[in-house]
Amino acid sequence: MKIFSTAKEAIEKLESNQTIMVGGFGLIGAPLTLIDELTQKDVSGLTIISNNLGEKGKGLGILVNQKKVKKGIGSYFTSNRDVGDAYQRGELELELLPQGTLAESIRAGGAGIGGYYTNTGVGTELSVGKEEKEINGVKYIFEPALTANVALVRAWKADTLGNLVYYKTARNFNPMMATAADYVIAEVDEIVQPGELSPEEIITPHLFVNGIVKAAKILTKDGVKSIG
Amino acid sequence: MKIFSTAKEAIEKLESNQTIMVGGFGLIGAPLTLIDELTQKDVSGLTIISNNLGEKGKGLGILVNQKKVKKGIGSYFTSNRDVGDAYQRGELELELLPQGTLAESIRAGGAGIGGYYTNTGVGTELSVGKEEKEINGVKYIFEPALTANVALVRAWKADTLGNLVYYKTARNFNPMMATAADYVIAEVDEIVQPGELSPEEIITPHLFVNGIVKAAKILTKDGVKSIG
Amino acid sequence: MQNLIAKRAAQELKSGSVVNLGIGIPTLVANHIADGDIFFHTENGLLGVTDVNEADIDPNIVNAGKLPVGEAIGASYFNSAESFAMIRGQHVDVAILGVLQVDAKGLIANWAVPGKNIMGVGGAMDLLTGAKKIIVTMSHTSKDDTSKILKECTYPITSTRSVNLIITELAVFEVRNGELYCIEIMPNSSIEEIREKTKAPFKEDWHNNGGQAR
Amino acid sequence: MQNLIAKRAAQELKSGSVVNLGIGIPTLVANHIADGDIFFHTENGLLGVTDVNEADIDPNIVNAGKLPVGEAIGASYFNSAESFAMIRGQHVDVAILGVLQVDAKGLIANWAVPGKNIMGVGGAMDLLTGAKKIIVTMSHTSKDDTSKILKECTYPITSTRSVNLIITELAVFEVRNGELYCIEIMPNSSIEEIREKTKAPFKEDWHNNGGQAR
Repeated sequence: MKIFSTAKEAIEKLESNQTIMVGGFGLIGAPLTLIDELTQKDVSGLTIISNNLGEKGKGLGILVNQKKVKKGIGSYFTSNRDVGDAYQRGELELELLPQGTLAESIRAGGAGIGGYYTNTGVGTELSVGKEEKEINGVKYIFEPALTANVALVRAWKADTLGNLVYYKTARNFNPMMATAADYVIAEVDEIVQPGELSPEEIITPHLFVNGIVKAAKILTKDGVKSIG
Repeated sequence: MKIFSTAKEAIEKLESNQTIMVGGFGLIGAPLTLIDELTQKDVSGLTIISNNLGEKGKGLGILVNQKKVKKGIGSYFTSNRDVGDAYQRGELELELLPQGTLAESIRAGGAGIGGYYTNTGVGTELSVGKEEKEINGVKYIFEPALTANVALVRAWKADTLGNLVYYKTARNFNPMMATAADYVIAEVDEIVQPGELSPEEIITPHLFVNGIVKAAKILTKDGVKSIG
Repeated sequence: MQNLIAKRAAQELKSGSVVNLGIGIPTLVANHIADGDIFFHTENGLLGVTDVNEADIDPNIVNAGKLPVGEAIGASYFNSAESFAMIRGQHVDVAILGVLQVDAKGLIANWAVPGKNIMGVGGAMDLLTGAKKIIVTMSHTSKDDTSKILKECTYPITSTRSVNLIITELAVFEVRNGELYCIEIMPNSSIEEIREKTKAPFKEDWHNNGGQAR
Repeated sequence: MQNLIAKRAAQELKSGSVVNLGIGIPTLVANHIADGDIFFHTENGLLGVTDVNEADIDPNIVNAGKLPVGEAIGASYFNSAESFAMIRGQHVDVAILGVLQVDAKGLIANWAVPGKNIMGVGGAMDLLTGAKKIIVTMSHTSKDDTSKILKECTYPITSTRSVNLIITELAVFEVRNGELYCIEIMPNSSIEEIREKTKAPFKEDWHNNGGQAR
């Protein structure tokens, strides 16, 4: 576990053509500092696994406009029209998954599960080409696990071992993503000493985390602000 | 959500031939009061899903000796020799699962997943008769989800809505079991008012819980003691 | 009109229920709950959603529509996998959703429009599969005055499961064994208007609501 | 003897490692760790296992062997599904296990004896599948003096995966591409004794440990 002093250092190991999970539900719980740093890094051909690909010209949306993203895997690309446009122009591949399937597949990836059967999506356009199986009289479709080279997550507090706790609904996809990538970096508001987080309260035990860095961009009522 | 004043009331709805999940890893985190009450109830043909079937003449072990248990599904029956003996006599069916598979299958049951692929157990005696599938070059076996009619769980504190928190390693199988049964009763040390448990700390949100009751039997350094 | 629909939907919610509210009209349902014993779930990870005053807004506490909400007493937070495990594992009693179309069997379309750049499904399919009861709240017709209740959906369906109840500003329909039953005429509506603006066959059954209809 | 084996196993643990200790000799390994930077995981739901004094025993904090343990600073608790997700998802660096038998390919048997009433597997198969490195600690022979290192296991195997290292009171074997390499002779042992008491073919390779052997 490494404590990075800048986001730039934190994402030094990221490379072109990697698969990167990015936490957040819209801007809420998104690692805004790390995303911003990624827009400044010379990489391309990325596969991004994230609920959405930012908003128009914001967050992951910048990466899309920079054509650094080869493929997006998520549940809701609607909120950024640029994503749909890039897709129509054939510049961007998209894989649309029900939100619960996205969350569950990431969890499966982190838990060493190869794939699982869900009844969400059965008989819809999103099940086309997916293996069907009947279990106890119910129809299910197969969904493979998702894993990544890197996960960029947003937490509230970390201790110096790398244990993480999250803040309110900013928790969302972050805890699963922290389990499902080879290299996990968490952007946090506060770094505390081991023992300051209650052992019963820790959501992401440190064995999942490779690096932490303090957030330099935070979400406020009035939008994203730079701090420190 | 109902607050029961006695364990007897709490298990009133339990019937013969039901499938019952029982929390705990040995005596740790086991709902000792509810189990004790179950030994006094006139039921038979039960399927018990629990990591182990108690110890010789203790806890679920009494149920086994009373011949109330038709089948046990768990990972470690070794610690109660009576279980092996009843099995050899043909009085008890057993389904042995790796501990991780047991835990994961219960979670799957609570999450609406039909089943999943794990590589644990592949090529061993415990995979005999199980469907095999290769995913990305790795061999997996199919494991179906586990669900139950009733779950008896042990928590530390409940609020009057039914939100639960657990104590240390007494957490073990309890949170998953609380999600995977139609009727969930939690035995707790303490019942507090809503708002007294931190929203970030609640492990089992109240929507999973049907009833709570205060523990009358607790595990101490010197063994199980009756209180109150 | 929206509040009329939301108010009617609120009447369906039994004390102690766990209810997931979709975006749009469904969000308004919470304003019409008299009793505090209804628990609102939002799929981004909160059980115990309440209103929030402008002054108390926390940008990190939002609902599925990414709008700021408050935290009720006894609320709890959880991650997205756990949240959808609740939905998909049938632990949510009622989901109230908006739709683009609903058909004669009670199947709905609410996530995609052919030829349009809408590429989001969010939690719609999960809710359709997992919630014990599905209530649709919607305007009876779309902006161009065409019926949203059709013989068959022309947009991609959200699930092969029928919804349970459909509430519009004109009528309330129940889906029974894959057939629509008009069970209520809403205030200022008439059976003639309902017949005119509903492009799916439906039966009429008023026996449960006295003289309210016809 | 047990401590000798445990001490040797402890030398394998790199700073920062997450280590799962099995029942028996593996439990002793923790006593031989000089540096505090090794994190012990127990599959019943605790990362950060430490020793506990008799006076501080809490009956609800136990390890996989149901023995009382302590909670390290920075420890965390989690449920069994999360704990095995850590193991099966390859987030545990090293598992140290006892075995009944190990064969010429490094396959082990440690959960069942044919004809005996042992009907427990616990977390053995999960650890074999998921831990990045598997170290076996065991007595070289069983009570009746027969070798526990055999050409082929006669008991049911725990996994089709070979272990990485085998430490007995007589020798240390490394498993390389499904073959045993004796890489170290333990104190008070000899290559003759190892050859005599090992019923599986093995190669000898001492190049990594200077004059220690032979």
